[in-house]
Amino acid sequence: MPMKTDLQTSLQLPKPEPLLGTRGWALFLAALIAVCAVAPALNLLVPEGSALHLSDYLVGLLGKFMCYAIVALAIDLIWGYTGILSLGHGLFFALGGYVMGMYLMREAAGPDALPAFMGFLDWKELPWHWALSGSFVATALLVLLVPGVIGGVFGYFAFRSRIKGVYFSIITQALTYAAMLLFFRNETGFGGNNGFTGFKTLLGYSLNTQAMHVLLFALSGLALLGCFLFSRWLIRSKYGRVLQAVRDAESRTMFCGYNPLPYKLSIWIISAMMCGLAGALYVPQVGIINPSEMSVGNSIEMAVWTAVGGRASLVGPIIGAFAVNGGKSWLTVAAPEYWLYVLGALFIVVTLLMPGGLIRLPSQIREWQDKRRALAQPSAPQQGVQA
Amino acid sequence: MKILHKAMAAALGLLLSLSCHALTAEQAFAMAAAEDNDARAAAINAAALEPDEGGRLAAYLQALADDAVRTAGGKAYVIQGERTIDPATGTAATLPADAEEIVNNNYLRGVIESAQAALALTSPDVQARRAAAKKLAEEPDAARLPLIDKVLAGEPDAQVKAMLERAKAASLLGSENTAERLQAVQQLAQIHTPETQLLLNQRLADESDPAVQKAIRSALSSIAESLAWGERLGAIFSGLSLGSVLLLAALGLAITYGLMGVINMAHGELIMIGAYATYLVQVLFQRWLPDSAFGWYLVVAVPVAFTVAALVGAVLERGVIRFLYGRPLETLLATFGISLVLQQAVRSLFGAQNVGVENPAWMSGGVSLLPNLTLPFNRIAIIVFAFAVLGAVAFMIARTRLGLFVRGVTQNRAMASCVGVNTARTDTYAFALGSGIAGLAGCALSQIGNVGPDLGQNYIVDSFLVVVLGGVGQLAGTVYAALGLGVLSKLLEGWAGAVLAKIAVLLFIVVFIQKRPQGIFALKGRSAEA
Amino acid sequence: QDTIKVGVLHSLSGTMAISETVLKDTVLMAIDDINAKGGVLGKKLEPVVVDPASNWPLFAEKAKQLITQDKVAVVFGCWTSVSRKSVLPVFEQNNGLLFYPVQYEGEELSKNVFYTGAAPNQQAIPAVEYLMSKEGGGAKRFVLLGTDYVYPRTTNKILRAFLKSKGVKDSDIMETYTPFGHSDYQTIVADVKKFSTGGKTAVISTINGDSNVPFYKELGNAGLKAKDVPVVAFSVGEEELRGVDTKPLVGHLAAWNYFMSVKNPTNTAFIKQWSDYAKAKNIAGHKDKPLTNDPMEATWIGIHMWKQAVEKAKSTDTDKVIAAMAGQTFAAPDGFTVKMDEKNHHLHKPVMVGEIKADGQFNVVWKTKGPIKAQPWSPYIDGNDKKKDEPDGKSSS
Amino acid sequence: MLEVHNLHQYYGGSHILRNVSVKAEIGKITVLLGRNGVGKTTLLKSLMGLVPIKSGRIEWQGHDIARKTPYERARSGIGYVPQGREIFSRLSVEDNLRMGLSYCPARTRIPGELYELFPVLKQMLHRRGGDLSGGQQQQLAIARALAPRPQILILDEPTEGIQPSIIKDIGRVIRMLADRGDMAILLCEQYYDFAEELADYYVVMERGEVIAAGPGNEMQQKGIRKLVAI
Amino acid sequence: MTPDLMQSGSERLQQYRREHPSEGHTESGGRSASMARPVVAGEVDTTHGRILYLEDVHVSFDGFKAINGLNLDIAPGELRCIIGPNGAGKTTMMDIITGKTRPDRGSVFFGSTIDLLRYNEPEIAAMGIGRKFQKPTVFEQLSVFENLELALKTHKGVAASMRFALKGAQKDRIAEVLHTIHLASSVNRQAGLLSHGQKQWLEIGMLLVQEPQLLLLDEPVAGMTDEETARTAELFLTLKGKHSLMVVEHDMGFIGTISEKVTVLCDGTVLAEGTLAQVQADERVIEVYLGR
Ligand SMILES: Nc1ncnc2c1ncn2[C@@H]1O[C@H](COP(=O)(O)OP(=O)(O)OP(=O)(O)O)[C@@H](O)[C@H]1O
Ligand SMILES: Nc1ncnc2c1ncn2[C@@H]1O[C@H](COP(=O)(O)OP(=O)(O)OP(=O)(O)O)[C@@H](O)[C@H]1O
Ligand SMILES: NC(N)=O
Ligand SMILES: [Mg+2]
Ligand SMILES: [Mg+2]
Repeated sequence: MPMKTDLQTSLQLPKPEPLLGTRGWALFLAALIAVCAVAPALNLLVPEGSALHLSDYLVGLLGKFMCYAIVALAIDLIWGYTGILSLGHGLFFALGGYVMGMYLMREAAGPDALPAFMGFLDWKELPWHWALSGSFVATALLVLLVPGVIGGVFGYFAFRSRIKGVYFSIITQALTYAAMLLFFRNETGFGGNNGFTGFKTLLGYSLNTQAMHVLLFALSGLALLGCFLFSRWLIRSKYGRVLQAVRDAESRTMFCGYNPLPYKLSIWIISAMMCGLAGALYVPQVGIINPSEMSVGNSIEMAVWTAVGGRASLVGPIIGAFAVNGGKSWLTVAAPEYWLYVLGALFIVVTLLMPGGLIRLPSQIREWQDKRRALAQPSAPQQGVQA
Repeated sequence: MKILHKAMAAALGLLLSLSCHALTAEQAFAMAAAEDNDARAAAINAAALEPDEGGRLAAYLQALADDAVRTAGGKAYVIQGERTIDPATGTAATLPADAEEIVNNNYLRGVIESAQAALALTSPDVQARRAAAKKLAEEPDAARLPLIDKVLAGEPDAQVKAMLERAKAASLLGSENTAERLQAVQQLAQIHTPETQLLLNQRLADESDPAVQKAIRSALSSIAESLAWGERLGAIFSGLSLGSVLLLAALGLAITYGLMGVINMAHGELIMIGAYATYLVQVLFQRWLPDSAFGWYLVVAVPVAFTVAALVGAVLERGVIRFLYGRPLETLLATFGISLVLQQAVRSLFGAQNVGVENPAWMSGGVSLLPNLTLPFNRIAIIVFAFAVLGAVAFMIARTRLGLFVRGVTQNRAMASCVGVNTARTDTYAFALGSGIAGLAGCALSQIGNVGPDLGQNYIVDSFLVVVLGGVGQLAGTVYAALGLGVLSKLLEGWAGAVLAKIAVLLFIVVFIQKRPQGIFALKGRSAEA
Repeated sequence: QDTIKVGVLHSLSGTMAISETVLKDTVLMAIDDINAKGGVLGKKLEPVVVDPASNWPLFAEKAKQLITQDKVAVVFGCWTSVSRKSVLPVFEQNNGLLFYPVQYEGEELSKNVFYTGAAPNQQAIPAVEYLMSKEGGGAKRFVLLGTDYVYPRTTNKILRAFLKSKGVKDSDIMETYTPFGHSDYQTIVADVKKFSTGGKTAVISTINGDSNVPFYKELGNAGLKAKDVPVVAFSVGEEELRGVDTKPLVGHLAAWNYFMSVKNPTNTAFIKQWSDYAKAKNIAGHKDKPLTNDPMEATWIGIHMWKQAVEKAKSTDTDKVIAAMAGQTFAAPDGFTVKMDEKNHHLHKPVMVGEIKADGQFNVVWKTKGPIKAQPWSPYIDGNDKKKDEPDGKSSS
Repeated sequence: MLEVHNLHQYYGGSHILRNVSVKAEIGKITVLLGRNGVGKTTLLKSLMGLVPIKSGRIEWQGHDIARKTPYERARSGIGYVPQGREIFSRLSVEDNLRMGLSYCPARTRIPGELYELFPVLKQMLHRRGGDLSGGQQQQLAIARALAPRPQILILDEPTEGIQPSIIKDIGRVIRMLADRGDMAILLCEQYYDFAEELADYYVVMERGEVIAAGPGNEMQQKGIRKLVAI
Repeated sequence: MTPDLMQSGSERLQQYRREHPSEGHTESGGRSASMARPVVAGEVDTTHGRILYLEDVHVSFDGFKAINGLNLDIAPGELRCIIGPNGAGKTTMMDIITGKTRPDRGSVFFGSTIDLLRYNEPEIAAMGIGRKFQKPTVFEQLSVFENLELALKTHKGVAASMRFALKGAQKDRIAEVLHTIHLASSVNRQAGLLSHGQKQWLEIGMLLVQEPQLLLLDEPVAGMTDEETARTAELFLTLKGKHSLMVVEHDMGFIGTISEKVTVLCDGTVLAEGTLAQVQADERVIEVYLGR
């Protein structure tokens, strides 16, 4: 028995990972400063002609991308770490957007008037589902709650019935498709196909000022960094490992005493809420929310951002969202007739050659070099089985 | 009103001037170009009251219907291919350079057709008389009563007679005489067709006499009752038809996805390729082969659509998909990329707009089972085609070695190879087959829908829903799911409208999967987990 | 700066590419034409083409890019109303200039937009009046059939009010919508058939692009003849009929402000120019079978009027051009000299009703005597009487 | 005859097989022994071509097959019973056996003797492979490999999970197959007694290397049991 | 409960009490079964001398009777060996106990108060029934250490796992188990890269840290060398007493070293029961299972 204790002390159990390493914190801080100080300064203080000036257009574009990045992160939590592919996250994004849009419409209409499209429908008073749209505080809460509750109800039943794999993916698709058709209808009360546009102010401040644009940009950046940190905290905890266990061997997890339902449901709701937040930040920046955000193709594209960046890594999806959308923005101008070829080819190439996504490209190259080196000198002593 | 009077007067004048009962040049001109369309109509109707000497009037009416008439300098000309003919004399004429085309609208076309029918009543051909009598029964005109009476007196054919009685009753619906109207209603009440419904409803709108009103109402309700069956059957038929479309669209996916596990987002584009292949075959037929051959273009298009789509599928499998086996979610990504590329490729090659695919003649029209139930040939053809393809696929999967190998390979690729199956080739064949079937679906869908770069996008969601609802890898499930969804959609659409029906169907699927998380035909037991 | 940049904002991919691609080509053709004749203010026009990919937020992003990054003088673009709504704030905030070439539901006026397509009173209402006339068949019952989105819903709302004012009862109106991309019209056509037994019926279709082919094919299947139940469509033109076997559809109608079949020298030249251009540029589809349609004509009018306005203003400055646009006239391929209204940013356009011919072209069976003024605020919608027939903020310039 | 010369194999960067040389003669049973994780399965997989080798030669009937695909190897008469059974779980037992016959002419019947050997398979002919019990699956895996009458049978721990009476039967079958003289047998086994009883030759592996080899009748005297145990 | 089950149960309880005089942890320790006594939800009540009993359990798959009137009970601290031909229903029986398969009829109790048929897999696992599968199943993407950490006996709820941090004692426990299963040198290796036998060990290790009251082990030594088999036997013998074990094996040597009582299952029902020697002598057992 004493021998055992000896062994124990000699055994190096892995230490829990820190939330972020020193380098990680440094980078995080740099990103924080870039988003909150540098970018606003470059936009507001540097004169327009200067080479360092960050144009309004770019501020808007990057702000939008950061919202997309939050979505990609949210999908990564549920797909990359929990193995549940949602083809309906566009719904949660749109719900967050619609909640925010309702608030902005109310502001644009003024305190006593109805949003313009309602007058057109001959509605004389606000329908019940608009009840809370006048309050910013309520809106801020609903932005998270609506996607959370709808996702929660759907998720509860789906996970309880142990719907898995593509069955789950396909019904999320059906759900968002159904929601899209519902929102298309004028009677549903969300502006039909046109959705909401023509926003004017946010909390009384005009949406059309440079300062507001920068503010929304910085808020999106903060939200993204916050979501990142939160995700990192989740994934690093045992909770995160249980999620991965559920992904890899759900039944084994159950025999270890974990009930997968609350795990899946909680991460699903968290993911839905993150999407809602992203949608809410997105809408005032792009100035429109309409049902096509719930289209099936949109949701698939969102999953593609995550996959291109690299699943089951937190930085990957952010890179993916920026890369795909940046590429799209650039190519639709640079090669309007051919950009789909390039984008399509990108997706194919990434899957074929970079199974780990963009984020794992460096390590993939390293591995490949290692392998070549190892194969080049088979006689060299190797660590063998211990590896 | 004024115009009408003037037209009447003109027609009357014409009538008076007609001493010999043959088409005159003036008459012909008036029929083609008068002051206004009412005048033209009056001229046409007037001409049709006279017996047609030498069939010249009939020929002229046909030319009018065919838009083959030109006018110049107060004269009408008929264009016959290269030649120009004087309608009054039937002799050749030269077309003045400033000749104008004659345009008929729906109203005039109706007038011309009625006139033709009236003329045909005296035709020696009994079939033509029957058709004409039917036409007159559908479009009653009190002015033709004397003509009908005259023909009735001498008509030997019972069917024509019955039709004419009907036409007479229909014409009498508008009579001044209440008793006559009542009798007409009673007579029409025997005829359970939608056309009668229309006549009675129209009369009802103007009718003031309560007795006649009551008679019309009871006639209408008895007709509606007897037509109800046709409606029900029609709804079921449309459900089956939609189901067979879904089935066709999903069958290829049942192989590439259901069996092979490739989440094939490019499936829709393979359907599209099949449709474009059909279009190309059609164009080739139109361009290089005589018109008479056109009816057969589908016979060529079916194998061509299959082959082209299968080849594209084989290339995709060899080039991309084979590197992704065992990574099903990655196939989603890659095939999504492929679908973007294929769509844009079609835009580059054929343009972004739709291309036209025509049904061969044998596919237009339908069989009339009940007065209000006509089953269109193209729908029937698609149902038959879908089941033929289904049969072939089922046979392939369950009975052939390739089918066995495909199932084996997709379950355990490494082991299949260890027992000697050439997995690479099996995969290629299987994917090509699934793609080819998608191509067949495209060929069929081109007959009922549009052919454009987006074609595939419209079917991809439904295809996946069908395959998944049926149970992945379960061909029988796919069939049940397709037909079930088809019929359910159509029944719901009947009372909730298309939009709500679609929403309801989608939600139904969401709920249904809760009850059966692995689809209709779920695998049970241990083997499902492996 | 020796060129004037012109933005082209039409979807070249995604669902709307079917309709919009050809408008991009029309703009490019017009630019070639103008440049060949010496350009504008002595400068060549330089097109900046982008692809907003049928994605509405992307429309806004691209619009912003065109205005703020590429600094284009004017943008020709958009088809769907939602895309226009999406870019509208961008144009207003950055004081850009948009020419919108498609018939739409009205209910909008912006200082920064010129609407060269039809307002409801320039298309929908005259068409329905025609259907109610004896010539048009004397319809007593109406089926309002559309894709479920704002343009059909609004148009039908206006039409319902209009029909009511003509004494048509609610029970004689059937209103039905289908989802986007709907491709199975069996039930609906059967319903229409049943409805039509109740009296002389006409169908007013605001079905959007893609669904038209299956709809018309089903009409053909069901044997619903134009003579019995005419269908008048507001979104079906020559281009949409390209994909349809029109033989069973002969006699069904469409209402527009222009048809390719209109005979006049301007149109002949326009068609010829387009055919030559399509051949020269190898434009798929059109190089073999060149077709023109109403939105193309509206695009063509728009860009030429803009050119005239710039020349009048001697500047591409937005406010100056807007001012100069008022009252501009142009000899349009529709055979009339159309005029930009002095106030409401809409064109005065002739209205035509055409019947489909076997060759996919239209017979014009009815048309207005001359161009009529647009009513963007339809009088059939409550409260519109109080709205100004002029965009806000214009007086400031 | 199957001959392996100087085989090296890697998983990623780690060297799993080091200079392994093994022989399996027709008509003889060669037993491969070694503790967990020494690389036995890896070696057999290399022979089947399921994992690529870095260097070395694999000669089968005088031809180097090291670059051939698994199915080519199977078709050249190599039968393989993998560790973990690898049944086609959603195929019926019958179809599993037909898969085994994949490269035989299409009409080839499933040899009746298989059912004599493993009667349970006959009972379960139409049940899905994946529904069978562990031991039943193992029997199916062996039967599947035997179906096309291979010239060499490679077995990776075939007795795992099998009831004693059938282990005895399998032992008898293996002996019988070898004694028929037209089949080589390469048997990887943890069950020492079973292995010793059958071995014509033995090979012991340790850490990816062959550390002992020789004729089966010397196993006891060379203390192979110890070698494997330490 | 059938009378003979009751009889055997009380006998066993008596024996248990003799062997573990101090361990009567329920207040009602010596009292008879019929006396009223509060039932604590979720707590295993072993006062009747059985930790698990199955009574008249039936399962059929598409008409095939896999389990056919099975009766079985196991005492606290007992190590029970189950043998039986392939397809006898051993694994299916474990599936039923752990909630994976629902029996068509019959009752399955954990202790005397917990009706297992009313719970699902995670609940049953959390109550203290651990299982090792016939085919080793571990979390292949996670490291050996993480596998053990997940299996560790702790609160398994969402909130708890978010806040979870490994305590010293738990670390020691994991380290100890790592040595026991000979994977100390592979703590950071991904479990999927282990060899078959190593996975077997890891799965046993996961069971150990889970500290279940009842361990169900489906062919734990399959694919192990003789030496390892011996080690496993040793391990099980040390577990016996503290835990109850149900071991399914085909390795008679292994059974011989660990067994006290052996149950032979055949065609879904108990064919014979007794010491190994007894059942090995049973003609029917030789016939269907051991062979001649
Ligand atoms: N895919 C893989 N990638 C990396 N290493 C692997 C892989 N598969 C196996 N190994 C490692 O290679 C070594 C040899 O494994 P192998 O499966 O050949 O052992 P074995 O001798 O068959 O053991 P056992 O008796 O347990 O079946 C082991 O250390 C194992 O961890
Ligand atoms: N889902 C199922 N469908 C059909 N038959 C099944 C199913 N599950 C188990 N069986 C059958 O039930 C019987 C019992 O199987 P079980 O796995 O319990 O046997 P076992 O005693 O564990 O055998 P082994 O010792 O070979 O592991 C077997 O004949 C098996 O084929
Ligand atoms: N404006 C339209 N037609 O959507
Ligand atoms: Mg092994
Ligand atoms: Mg078992």
